[in-house]
Amino acid sequence: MTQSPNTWHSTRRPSSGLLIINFILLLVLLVLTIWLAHLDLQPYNGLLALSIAVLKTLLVALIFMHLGFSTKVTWVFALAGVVWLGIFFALSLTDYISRGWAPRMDNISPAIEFIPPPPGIHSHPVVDQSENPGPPAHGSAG
Amino acid sequence: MNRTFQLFPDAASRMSHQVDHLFWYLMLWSALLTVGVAGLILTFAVRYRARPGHRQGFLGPHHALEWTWTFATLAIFLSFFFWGADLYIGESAAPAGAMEIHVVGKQWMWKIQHPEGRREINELHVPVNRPVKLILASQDVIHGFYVPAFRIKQDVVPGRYANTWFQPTRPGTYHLFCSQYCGTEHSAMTGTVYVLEPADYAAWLAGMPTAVSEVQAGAQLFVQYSCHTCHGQQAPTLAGLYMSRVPLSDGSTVLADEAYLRESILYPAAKIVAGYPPIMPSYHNQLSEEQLFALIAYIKALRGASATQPATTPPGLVGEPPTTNPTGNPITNPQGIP
Amino acid sequence: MPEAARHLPPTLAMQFEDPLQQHEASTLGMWTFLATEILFFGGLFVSYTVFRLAYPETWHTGSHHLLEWAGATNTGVLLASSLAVALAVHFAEHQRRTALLLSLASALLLGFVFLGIKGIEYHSEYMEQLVPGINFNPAHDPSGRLQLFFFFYFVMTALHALHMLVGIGLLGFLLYHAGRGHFTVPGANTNAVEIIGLYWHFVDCVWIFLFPLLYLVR
Amino acid sequence: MTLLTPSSPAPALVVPENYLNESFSLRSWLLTTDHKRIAILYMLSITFFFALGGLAATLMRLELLTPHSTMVSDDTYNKLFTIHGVIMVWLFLIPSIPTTLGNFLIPMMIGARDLAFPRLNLLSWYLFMIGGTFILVMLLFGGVDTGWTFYPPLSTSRVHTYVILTAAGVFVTGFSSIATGLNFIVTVHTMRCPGMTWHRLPLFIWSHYATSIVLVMATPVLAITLALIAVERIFHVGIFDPAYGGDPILFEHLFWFYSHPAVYIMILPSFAVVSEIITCFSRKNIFGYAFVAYASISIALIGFLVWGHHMFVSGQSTYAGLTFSLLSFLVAVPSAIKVFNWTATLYKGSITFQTPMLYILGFIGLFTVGGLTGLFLAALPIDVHVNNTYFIVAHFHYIMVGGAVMAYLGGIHFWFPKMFGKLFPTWLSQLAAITIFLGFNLTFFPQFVVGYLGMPRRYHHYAPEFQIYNVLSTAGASILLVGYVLPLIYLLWAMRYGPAAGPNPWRATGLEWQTPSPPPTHNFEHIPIVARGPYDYLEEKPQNA
Repeated sequence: MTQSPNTWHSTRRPSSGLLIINFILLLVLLVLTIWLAHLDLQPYNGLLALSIAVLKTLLVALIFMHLGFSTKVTWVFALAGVVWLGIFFALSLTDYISRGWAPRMDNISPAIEFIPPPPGIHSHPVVDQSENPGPPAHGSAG
Repeated sequence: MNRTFQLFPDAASRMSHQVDHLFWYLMLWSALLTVGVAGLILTFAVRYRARPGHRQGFLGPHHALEWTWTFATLAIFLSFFFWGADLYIGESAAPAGAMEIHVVGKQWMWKIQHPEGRREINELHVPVNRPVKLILASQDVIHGFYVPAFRIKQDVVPGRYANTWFQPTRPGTYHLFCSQYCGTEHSAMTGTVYVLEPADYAAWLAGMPTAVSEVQAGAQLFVQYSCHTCHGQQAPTLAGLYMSRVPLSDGSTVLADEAYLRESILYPAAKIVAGYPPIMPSYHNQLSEEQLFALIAYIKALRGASATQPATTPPGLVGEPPTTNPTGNPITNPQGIP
Repeated sequence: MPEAARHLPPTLAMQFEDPLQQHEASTLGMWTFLATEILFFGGLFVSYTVFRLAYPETWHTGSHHLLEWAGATNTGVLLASSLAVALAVHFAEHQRRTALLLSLASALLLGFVFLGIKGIEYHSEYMEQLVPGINFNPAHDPSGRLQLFFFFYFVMTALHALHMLVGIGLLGFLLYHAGRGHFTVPGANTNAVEIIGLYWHFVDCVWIFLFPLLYLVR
Repeated sequence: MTLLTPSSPAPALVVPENYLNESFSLRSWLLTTDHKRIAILYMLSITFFFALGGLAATLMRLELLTPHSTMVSDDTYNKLFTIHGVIMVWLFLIPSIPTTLGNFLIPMMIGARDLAFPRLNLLSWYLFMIGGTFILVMLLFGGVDTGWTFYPPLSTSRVHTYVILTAAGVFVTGFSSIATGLNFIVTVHTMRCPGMTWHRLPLFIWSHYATSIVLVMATPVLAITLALIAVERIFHVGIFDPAYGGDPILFEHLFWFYSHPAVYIMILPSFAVVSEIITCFSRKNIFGYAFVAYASISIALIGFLVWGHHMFVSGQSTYAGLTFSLLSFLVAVPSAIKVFNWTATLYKGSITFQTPMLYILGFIGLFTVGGLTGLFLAALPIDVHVNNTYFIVAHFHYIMVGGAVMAYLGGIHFWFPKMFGKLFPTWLSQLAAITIFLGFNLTFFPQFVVGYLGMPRRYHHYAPEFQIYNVLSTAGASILLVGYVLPLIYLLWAMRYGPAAGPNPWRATGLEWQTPSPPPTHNFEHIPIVARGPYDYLEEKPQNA
């Protein structure tokens, strides 16, 4: 790290060597994330890919964007967007994730008289499962 | 209703009285605070008005006072929250045994289907003192089902079912409004709720002898759309499906509630039942919301049938066998509806 | 401070007292702008998450339709361009005009390479009839949900590409002034290089997230 | 604040050069980067839009005199309330205090020659005007009828009016907001004069800083949301309409993530004005400076956590409803703290009832009612009943009209002598302030009653038993209209014929009062040095006016 001869800022700056090392690290992480994506690590694939993305962003921010060499105020400004995004995620997903938990109107017997089904439902026996193996899940329907 | 002057709305459901109690509690505190603040401002304005010989004093920071009123307001506000939360949780689920009525909102009318088959538009007849659960769907945009006298309101969002319930306590006629702006004739999307004595309600129900019950209508659709040609054979049987846990091809299970049944009819490929080929076509854009309600009512009515043919039901499909009598029909009618 | 005046570089704006104040203002301004950008993309990321949680299988399928090599190459291209821009800031501050020009030009070039590869991808997806609202073929997925994945894919990458275009314009602006030596005379104001650099790195960071979220769904 | 370097020049007979008479060409106004001139440009623009939005409101109130359609058709009525909402929210309330008083005063209050980015400031006005022009063009073409909330699928798939044009207008205006907020944040951080520490900042600055946080963090989400609405309308594919597999409730989340904090964009600057005026006219230091200052910041922060209280009946999960309700009660606490502190500021003061003070006392009363009725809406079961009724309409008008507009008018009256160097007629302006207060209450208080009775908002036709309240409301609106026209007339008159104000007619303490009125182009001859906190009215010495 060198003291810049420029008079326009007072903070220290990363050296060109550090910039290049940072770039190589980023490339390594890129290769790593692609390699991991081709392994079956369910259910951790998504989590790993995102963690690497966070790591890469940190490297870019800290070194390329000089955040690691900046004042506390700059840190606050840089983090603000992330914190607000976190609020946005947390409270939106509070709704979506808890939708299924809502107290349900279970265990209610329908107040409806039973109507005998039309022919074709109970009169035909169900074909045994083993005789009718289905193809794997998400194919298109007929 | 039909009065020319009203200061406070009719309270005609169990919930309405509870909401009003909370309302008056908040009113009490609001009045105290407003009178307190306004009274202080007026007092100070008079007492400390600028006049010859009067000089202002200095008042430094007073942390004890600041923290006192901060935590006092917080405590009062939290009492509002907990009371409100308690009622809201109670409001969120209908009690067991509520009668179910299906409501479809569309621009710009409310279509109501009673399980016994009577249909009405912009009118809703219900018996007094019986909990009524509404399952609501919208055919186009977001509507809002609002009965001020019951203090209930529920947005009806297209693409999913909404629920609300009430227990009317006073016979009479009450307003039904659409509360969510839904286009040109939003303000004309209103109706009337008739709360009837049980005998009057029975008479009203019998008023249309030719009515086809919703389950029968569903059964007809079931044949008309050839659902019966697959279900029970190369597709899972539907008997006993409602409110069971269905194993899916990805290893998870899902509760077969109305939302699941609806999704499986419209988007069959979304959740594939374990062990079955995904051959069902999508009925998206082919069935109206009313037809969907009828089909689902029919599927729900099939719940006892699994007991009659245990051998043919794929293992695991009936996770939680519903309470039923062993013969499978007819299911006891717990509410004694004629 | 008032008497330090009258010997300032001509690029000091009227409202500032000294270069340090102007530098602080311009970097804080850019960081604030980047915070708004995070929220701007954030609306899409939140929506994306809601739908991905709802339809994980569809996302899996959709991801396999994308050209993984293209996404990976583009990530590398953007990282390299970020390095070039970071070096440009370094060279501007050390008043090395030729090196500054070279690094800015290579960043610009890499920006075009990125957009070129993106164009190839769009073309291939168009040929496969995967573009919602234009030519999406429902035969890909009768449930209609694959279309949602591609909706996100196109909206997010197009918005990112739009930011790239703006960035390329800004780099061109820097290149013009660097060519005239405006950043490399003694006492020159290099704030422009620095804050445009910040913007470019941010656009890079967005892609760093888009790549796994779109191309690497497993 | 007391200056170590006195900067007020001796009274002169000729009007000294100032930002108004420095040059007169149209070009010198349209290309100005002077924050004071930009503030005047903004003031003219938002006054025009306020009149336009007020016209729509007038027509609505006239139509609502009877329960049935008398003047306008359903479609026209729907367009009227949509236009009223769009214009009042984005073209008046959001920019109102920050872009006029904020723009004019922030640099002067912190002892700076201008904002940090003067050209960005001008760009912000141009963006605002471009967005406003989109809205005007939309009006000329025939309007839009989605409601200002743009809920899909109504807005994306059902209506056939100019949704995209309106969305584009709001989108562009949003970037104007972002530019203003960014400028204020950076200015407050970097442009404070020597000695102006954070705890010596006037509360005006604290509140505007808090406002700017909200502007900068919330507005981008609105931008992307409206862009998605436009894409969905154009390409018939998207993430909101269930017919395309979308989720309308997701739109509500995105929209209210912006639009609830936007409420604080409208009210926080009013707090800024109140703190300045109430201290000046009670000749007192503010009670609890730190509490008032940090209350602004906490409102800005907690304000982002409560948006779901607009969605209690939307179908969001019960648990999300409970969470948002709890957080909404929390955000009410700092607002209450502010009201208590202002009230305590009057204690032992020496109070005069000049026009700005009348507005501000009115503000405190109306804001208290508006804030307390907000608690009714945060209480879940009550909200279920009154959501989307006139109760809500009354509540937010108490906050926005009773709060924000009252404070805006109070602020305009307070700083008018500074901006134009002239005084306005006292008794006429006091009469106007009282007229507005009375007219406002008559207009909006009946709406609480009719709302709890169950009258839904956005209703063209309504049940006959609601009529009496609507008639009262319309009667109040006509009084309110008179109250709003009066200041327009006498302020315009005073701009030309009013007596000279002198640098500090109210004997106020802020740095802005230490310069001549109107201020010179670069505000200060020498950048001031500050040695004291704000509002030191006790130690005041007689000043030459």
